[in-house]
Amino acid sequence: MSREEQLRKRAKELLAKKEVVMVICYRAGKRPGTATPAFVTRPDGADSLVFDDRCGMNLAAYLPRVKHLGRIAVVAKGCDSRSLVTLLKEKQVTRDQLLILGVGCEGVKEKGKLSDACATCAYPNPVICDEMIGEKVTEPPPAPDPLADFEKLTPDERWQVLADDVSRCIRCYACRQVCPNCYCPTCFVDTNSPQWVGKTTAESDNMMFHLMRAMHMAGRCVECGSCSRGCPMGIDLMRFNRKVAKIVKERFGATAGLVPDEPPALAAFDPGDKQEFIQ
Amino acid sequence: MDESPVTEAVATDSTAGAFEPKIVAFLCNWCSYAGADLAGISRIQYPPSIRVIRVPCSGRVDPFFILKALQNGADGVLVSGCHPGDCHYLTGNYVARRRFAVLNDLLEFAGIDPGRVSFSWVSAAEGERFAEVVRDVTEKVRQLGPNKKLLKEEVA
Amino acid sequence: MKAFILSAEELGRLVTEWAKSGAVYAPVKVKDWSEFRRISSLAEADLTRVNTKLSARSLLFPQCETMFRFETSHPDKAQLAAEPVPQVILGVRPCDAAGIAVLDKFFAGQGETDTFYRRRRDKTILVGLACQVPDDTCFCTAVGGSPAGTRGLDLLLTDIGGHYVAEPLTERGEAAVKDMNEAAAADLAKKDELASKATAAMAERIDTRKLKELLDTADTNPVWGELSLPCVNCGACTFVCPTCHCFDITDETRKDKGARIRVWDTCQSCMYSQHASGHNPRLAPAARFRNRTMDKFRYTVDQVGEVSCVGCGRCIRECPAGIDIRETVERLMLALGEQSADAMQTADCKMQKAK
Amino acid sequence: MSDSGKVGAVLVVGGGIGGVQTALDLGDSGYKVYLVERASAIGGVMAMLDKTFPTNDCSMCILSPKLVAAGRHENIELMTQTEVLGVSGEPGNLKVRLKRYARSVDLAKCTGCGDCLTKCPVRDLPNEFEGGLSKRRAIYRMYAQAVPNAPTIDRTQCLKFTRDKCGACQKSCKAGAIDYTQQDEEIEVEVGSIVVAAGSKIAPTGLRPEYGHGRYPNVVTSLEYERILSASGPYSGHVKRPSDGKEPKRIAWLQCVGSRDDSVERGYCSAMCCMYAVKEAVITKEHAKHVEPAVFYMDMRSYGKDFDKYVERAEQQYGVRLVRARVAEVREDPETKNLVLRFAGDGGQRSQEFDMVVLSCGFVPPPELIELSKRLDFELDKYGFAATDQWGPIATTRDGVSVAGSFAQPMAIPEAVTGASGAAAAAEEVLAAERGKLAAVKEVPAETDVRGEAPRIGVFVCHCGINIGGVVRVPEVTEYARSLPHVVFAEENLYSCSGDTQEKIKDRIREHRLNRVVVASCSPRTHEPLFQATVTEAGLNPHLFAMTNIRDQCSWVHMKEPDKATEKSKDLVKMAVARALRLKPLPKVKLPVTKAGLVVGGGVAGMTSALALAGEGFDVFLVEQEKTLGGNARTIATTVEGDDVKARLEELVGKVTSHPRIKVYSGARIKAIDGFVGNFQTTLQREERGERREESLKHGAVVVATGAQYRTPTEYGYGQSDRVLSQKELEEILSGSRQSPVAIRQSQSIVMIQCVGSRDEERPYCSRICCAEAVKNGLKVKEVNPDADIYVLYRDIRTYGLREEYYRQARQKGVVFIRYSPEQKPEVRIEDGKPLVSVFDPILGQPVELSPDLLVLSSGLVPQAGSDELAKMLKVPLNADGFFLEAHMKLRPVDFATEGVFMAGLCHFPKFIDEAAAQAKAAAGRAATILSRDTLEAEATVASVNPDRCSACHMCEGLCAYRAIEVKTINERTGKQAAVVNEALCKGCGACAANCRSLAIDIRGFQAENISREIAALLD
Repeated sequence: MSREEQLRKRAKELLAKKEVVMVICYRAGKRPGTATPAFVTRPDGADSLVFDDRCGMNLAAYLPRVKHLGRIAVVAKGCDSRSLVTLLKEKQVTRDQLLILGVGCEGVKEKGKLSDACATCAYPNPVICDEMIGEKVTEPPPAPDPLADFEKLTPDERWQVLADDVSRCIRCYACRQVCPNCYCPTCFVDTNSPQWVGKTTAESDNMMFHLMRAMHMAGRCVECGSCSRGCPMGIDLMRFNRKVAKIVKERFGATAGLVPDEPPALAAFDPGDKQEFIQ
Repeated sequence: MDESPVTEAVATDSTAGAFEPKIVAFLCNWCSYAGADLAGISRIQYPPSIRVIRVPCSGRVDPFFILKALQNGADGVLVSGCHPGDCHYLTGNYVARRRFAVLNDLLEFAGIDPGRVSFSWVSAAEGERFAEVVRDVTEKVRQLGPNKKLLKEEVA
Repeated sequence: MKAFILSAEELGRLVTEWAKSGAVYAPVKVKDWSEFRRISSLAEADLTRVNTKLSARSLLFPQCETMFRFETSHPDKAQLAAEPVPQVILGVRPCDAAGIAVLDKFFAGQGETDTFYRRRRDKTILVGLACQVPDDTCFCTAVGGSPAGTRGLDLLLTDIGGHYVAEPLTERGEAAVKDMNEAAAADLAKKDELASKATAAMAERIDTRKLKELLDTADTNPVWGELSLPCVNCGACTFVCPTCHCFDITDETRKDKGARIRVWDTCQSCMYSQHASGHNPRLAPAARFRNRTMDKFRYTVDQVGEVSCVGCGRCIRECPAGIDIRETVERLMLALGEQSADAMQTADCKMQKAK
Repeated sequence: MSDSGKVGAVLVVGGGIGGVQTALDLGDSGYKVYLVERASAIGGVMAMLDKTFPTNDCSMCILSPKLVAAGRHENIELMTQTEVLGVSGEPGNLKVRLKRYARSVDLAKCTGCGDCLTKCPVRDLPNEFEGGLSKRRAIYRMYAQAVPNAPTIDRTQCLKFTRDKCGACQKSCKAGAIDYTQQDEEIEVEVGSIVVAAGSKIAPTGLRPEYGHGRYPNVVTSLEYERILSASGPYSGHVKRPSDGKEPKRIAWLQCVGSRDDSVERGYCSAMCCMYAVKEAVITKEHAKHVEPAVFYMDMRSYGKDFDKYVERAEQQYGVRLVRARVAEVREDPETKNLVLRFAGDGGQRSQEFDMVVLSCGFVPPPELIELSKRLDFELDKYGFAATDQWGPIATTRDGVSVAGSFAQPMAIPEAVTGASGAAAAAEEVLAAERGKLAAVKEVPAETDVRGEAPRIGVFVCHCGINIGGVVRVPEVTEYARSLPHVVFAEENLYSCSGDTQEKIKDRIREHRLNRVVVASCSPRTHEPLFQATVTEAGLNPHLFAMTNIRDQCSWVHMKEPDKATEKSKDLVKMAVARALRLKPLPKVKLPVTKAGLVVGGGVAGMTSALALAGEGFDVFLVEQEKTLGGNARTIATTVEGDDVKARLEELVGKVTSHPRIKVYSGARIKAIDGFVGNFQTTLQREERGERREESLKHGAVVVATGAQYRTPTEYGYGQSDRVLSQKELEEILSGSRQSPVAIRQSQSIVMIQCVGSRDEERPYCSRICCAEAVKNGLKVKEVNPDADIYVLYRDIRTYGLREEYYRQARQKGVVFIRYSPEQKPEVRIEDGKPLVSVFDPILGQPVELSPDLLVLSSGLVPQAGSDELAKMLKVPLNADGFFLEAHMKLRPVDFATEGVFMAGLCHFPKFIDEAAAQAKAAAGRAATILSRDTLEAEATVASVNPDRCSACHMCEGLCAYRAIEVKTINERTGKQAAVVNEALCKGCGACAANCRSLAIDIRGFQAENISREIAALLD
């Protein structure tokens, strides 16, 4: 039985036996080569489910919206599962609300090309799941640091590259909406008194938004790449988030979304944390 | 300690004309602010570059405070708290240190010149050290010149 | 009006000429897409791609625009933002031009007009470029448009291979090309042939009239819950849409200076419909999803007499969740048509998630 | 005086950390306190220290808030430059005669500006506070952060008094505070109780003249060296040697100067010198990396919590060299002023050269206390320390006079603070009925409601004599303030803090209907409470006040740049006005208090705590998991000092069980503890007639006294032979409650091994009591059987404090002590059921074989089982070793960070009965500061949550050191969750707020909005 068949069969079973109220997976999009998240609640709906290299959207993002319905089965590749771990850590879902159907992932393709995020993925297999659908994929060898070239630039060059990139930002906040980590009732960009981030697309305001968003991702971002893929303006948003993930790993030895019981890196400390940057 | 004499102020502002940076300093109430007080009591002279905002603890300093200062035109920002282990609130500075570490590295990554935003630990007994930190931070910022990055020059 | 024929060089000279007296915008290649950028010569433009990232709307109704400036100590002495410079937008696809025609109805039509839009619009010459190979997201023909549509344009160019057929549609358009050679019949025939080929490449059909009828009574239909599930309310669709035109107004003050600014807003944001009282009629994601669909195919029909989807396909291209408005319409027609009784339990519009 | 004939006031003698803590505890519990200090400022020895072990806390940083709190406490009257002349009356009603020496400075007028300090022409007097390493003048302030902050005049040196000329200080004082006419005066106060916290002094170096202190400039005492290390000391924290100001490379610390030395009648161990020497060596390394420190010691007595780890770090990480040798002599090279040490080391007599030598002086009772003890009529021990009872090392031989701190015996800061809180408890027991009778009651006018009013800001700019006005152009700053938006009034004052200006400020508030007040003057750390009180008296909420510091941050540090200082002052005023604009009146949150305490654990500590609490007049629930009370003490026959533990324990149990206020729950288990300070609710579970029953108790405070467990050894053949015993089993044999495999009388030889399962990788801590236990049992055996050979195999003998005496006795009686190193542990074989011990003797330089009749293992103490569950229920932490972790190692030794929860006894760390009892009383004293109140007033500047914005991500919970924020379901119907701040616990540090992504948390008084406006104002 192919993985897709297993997936459909299992989804059908779970719904028929009412073990879950919904299965979140993907189905083929109208356009060739695309897939869209599918939310199946009846056994016969399971026949349309697919999982392959078109299935990029991080399904963990949907859980806070549907968790009140009952127990949800969610198909999770490596990054989705890590986002689920982050949500579990932050108690946005409870483990018993979830039935995680793990799938190994060989990378998501965008316009026939391996997505940037997937090119450096270190966790293609789910780090947490209730059952695997199909086999795990082979863990890839460690990828070269995608930030290496950028970090070699001078400070002025780096600023310029980032400023040029974020200058396209239209502040649509698609990056935020697709991100499973972003579930604040009111985003910091929408608050006033004080209004920390100006609403204009001036370089300063755009940069402020992206830097602060990166700060909020520290210790939480699992580098799924949803933000970059979701950005209608093609901004390399992952660059910020990869950086904070790298900082957190190098400084605190922490990788987001691996251990549900560990507090997020910025909700903890170690008296021995490096402090060479402090006078 | 003999408190050094108050010499009559002479109207010769030493660095008149040179670029005098404006540096926003967030000082924790219990150590660094007290250290600044001690520098004052001891009449230790340092450049008139900093403007202090008193916070209960370095743990209170939200990255927004720092970025907002740069955005509004500060040439530099200094955040100073108690030495590790000295925190009046037990662990506030440890918590802050992680946040500052991430911010520090992220700002450097983004090309904000190192030295624009500084962090230090200054205790209530370190008046001279406080002055030294201010001198050092001021000099670094002076070298860098006025801040342009992240600055929101004027309204749209 | 008469049609003309332009060589690429002649078009180039026109661009140079236009650039002397104003700004010329044209699609420019950026990474693997194109965006409208100011150019000084035709060589900078890339006229091969179907649609730019953002539609030409951003040149008439910018993402962020200062309306007027003031001094905080003298708030009564406001200064209107400076007059815009004349601009030529070159390479506007017919769908985008149709979108501007819709915008015109809102901002520069009958009754109240929008000063800032109108000032720009009055000084803008829209030079269109007919489509020949539609993208797989294109469906202008399904909503009453055409790959060679002329609506909203001052001038339409059709690339017939090395030469452009230029059809003036307004006096401003005619003035721009009146010194060129008149197009030959063969040129015109070639142009027509290309147009019908492009039209034929798009099979999508939407019965907008029927859709409107169905939508008129579909406010509380549970189908919205089902359709909206994949939508994360990111609003990318509204930002790239040529006809969306909602904005938010904010004051910025620094030192003694202030400015009133307007920025694009989106009905997909939960803040959009937040009342001062705290009440939010469209807090539910499904309600926000419904609003956009309703807006395109029902509300604007009531307001200005036409659907406000021009089939440019940008929302399909940019939706992170892969939602395809064509499919949404299909499924709506089906569901509303059938009035499917066994609506899913999950299709409850009250699903709570605000963001 | 009241009906009971007692006086609700206490005299505390001594303004060191001990006296200050006693005064604060008593003041907080509603007693009037007279805090008498001979010096011109409080602070004592701790104020002179640079850092404190084992946390390397900055001493001044942690002490100063306590001094300031004592200085401004409404119930504490500071009486500096005052001494006790005599006392009469009965406990509960004492009349104390005091002599107050003239300061020559009027404390009511002095603003502490310091103008006078620089004008005095007598400038070459040795500064005693700095160990004579710097100079002071005839008018001087003891130290920069002194409380009270006023200077004093040294009349023996002042020209006005010696030659009747000069008067420079008086001329310089714009406040008119210098008063040469002040006279010494005798005063009498009525109190119910006296606490003597007179502290101790470092041993005079004259005890060891061969070390050359006083002759050789580069030989300094440890206290002088503290000042050298201190950033505010004579060398600004640069490590320099006095002879030439050069940085020394080699520094030696010589231990036991004036300690453990019978030849100078200082037979006791001073208990803290090992640790402070290692600390000084570590801090030296932090100051100057290339210094090579060496500590010459006899036994490394790092017996306290986390001390061994500290010493190990010093050796491993900092490269501090520890040399086990007693130095015989120090000689100076007259050329280089270097010092040559002669000592016996490995391989005989050796000598080594150093650049500097620090004498780790022990501690002696202040000699003047002999006089004080006579005046107060209590006895001293043979060394001159106050004689106290072993089980309550607090009561002196005179009723109504207690002792706190190192005046009872040498002790480190935490023990002193513990004793201080214990002494407070003791005083409260006597005066329970008088609580609150003499406490200050302040009348404040009703608060004006300013909500909805447009801001009307008043700005007061201070000249501070010439301290500000001499540099900053104050009129210009005032004029500028007037021009700022919403400022309706601005004026300048000579001294904003003087009494008449306070009145003026109140008038201005009323005249101009000010609803926000800004004062631009000195430090809010010292003066904010004063101005807040002033605006309160004018009917404004104290939080409608903003202060900015244009003196310490402006005129004093930019003295040569008046233009820039003036510009900066304007900026600072502008920022303060911007902050003031959005200040909100903050409500006082009052929470009721259940006036009962829960004591968990019915051992000596628990029972002592329960009795003290009950004596203070509170109901007590005492919960013990065993069926009987007594805990570990039940297995102890006597203490090393010879106290009959059994009898004392019986007496204690009798008192507890018969006390009307104490309800004992034995055989009970705690199932849950809910609530918070003042309002706890505990669910108990216990078996009663075979039935499991639950009971719910309400109380306002908790004392954790769950004890520890003797560790059962697993090594050295234990369990393989009945002749291998634990030290506890030997004790049982000696007391007759256990049968010995070999009668002690017949035993020819007994071997004891120390540090069994202690100070190793698994348990890297010292169990503290085992050395004294071995000494005690060794002496007991010798009593029964003087011919028995007793060998104690040890690593360091840690009979600290007065217990050193018994170590000496044991040696005198022939107990043989053989040192072993952890690399060469003793080896034990069991042959024919008998143990054979082999150990390398470092003195003989060869292994020694022993075949004892009994092998006794000192296997230490381990944390009580179930500590982690209790810790979770109480939301308090355990340390890495599994003992409960106090809020602060030095200054809050019996408190938890979680308010309302305290600890005592072995659950904190292994300790002796007297120490446990002292801690138990301290815990009761600390708990009284809560239980004595009808309501608790929560801090106004706490975190507040906007529940609509909260995403319930739980991040804040982990960041809060006080466990004051918790995500809860706030709407049962919708299931909406949000963080909720417990205002009784929150301290307002802001760690949660700054980390709140959703911007749901803000800190009252330090609102993000205000800070944002401050930033914007500056840069606009």
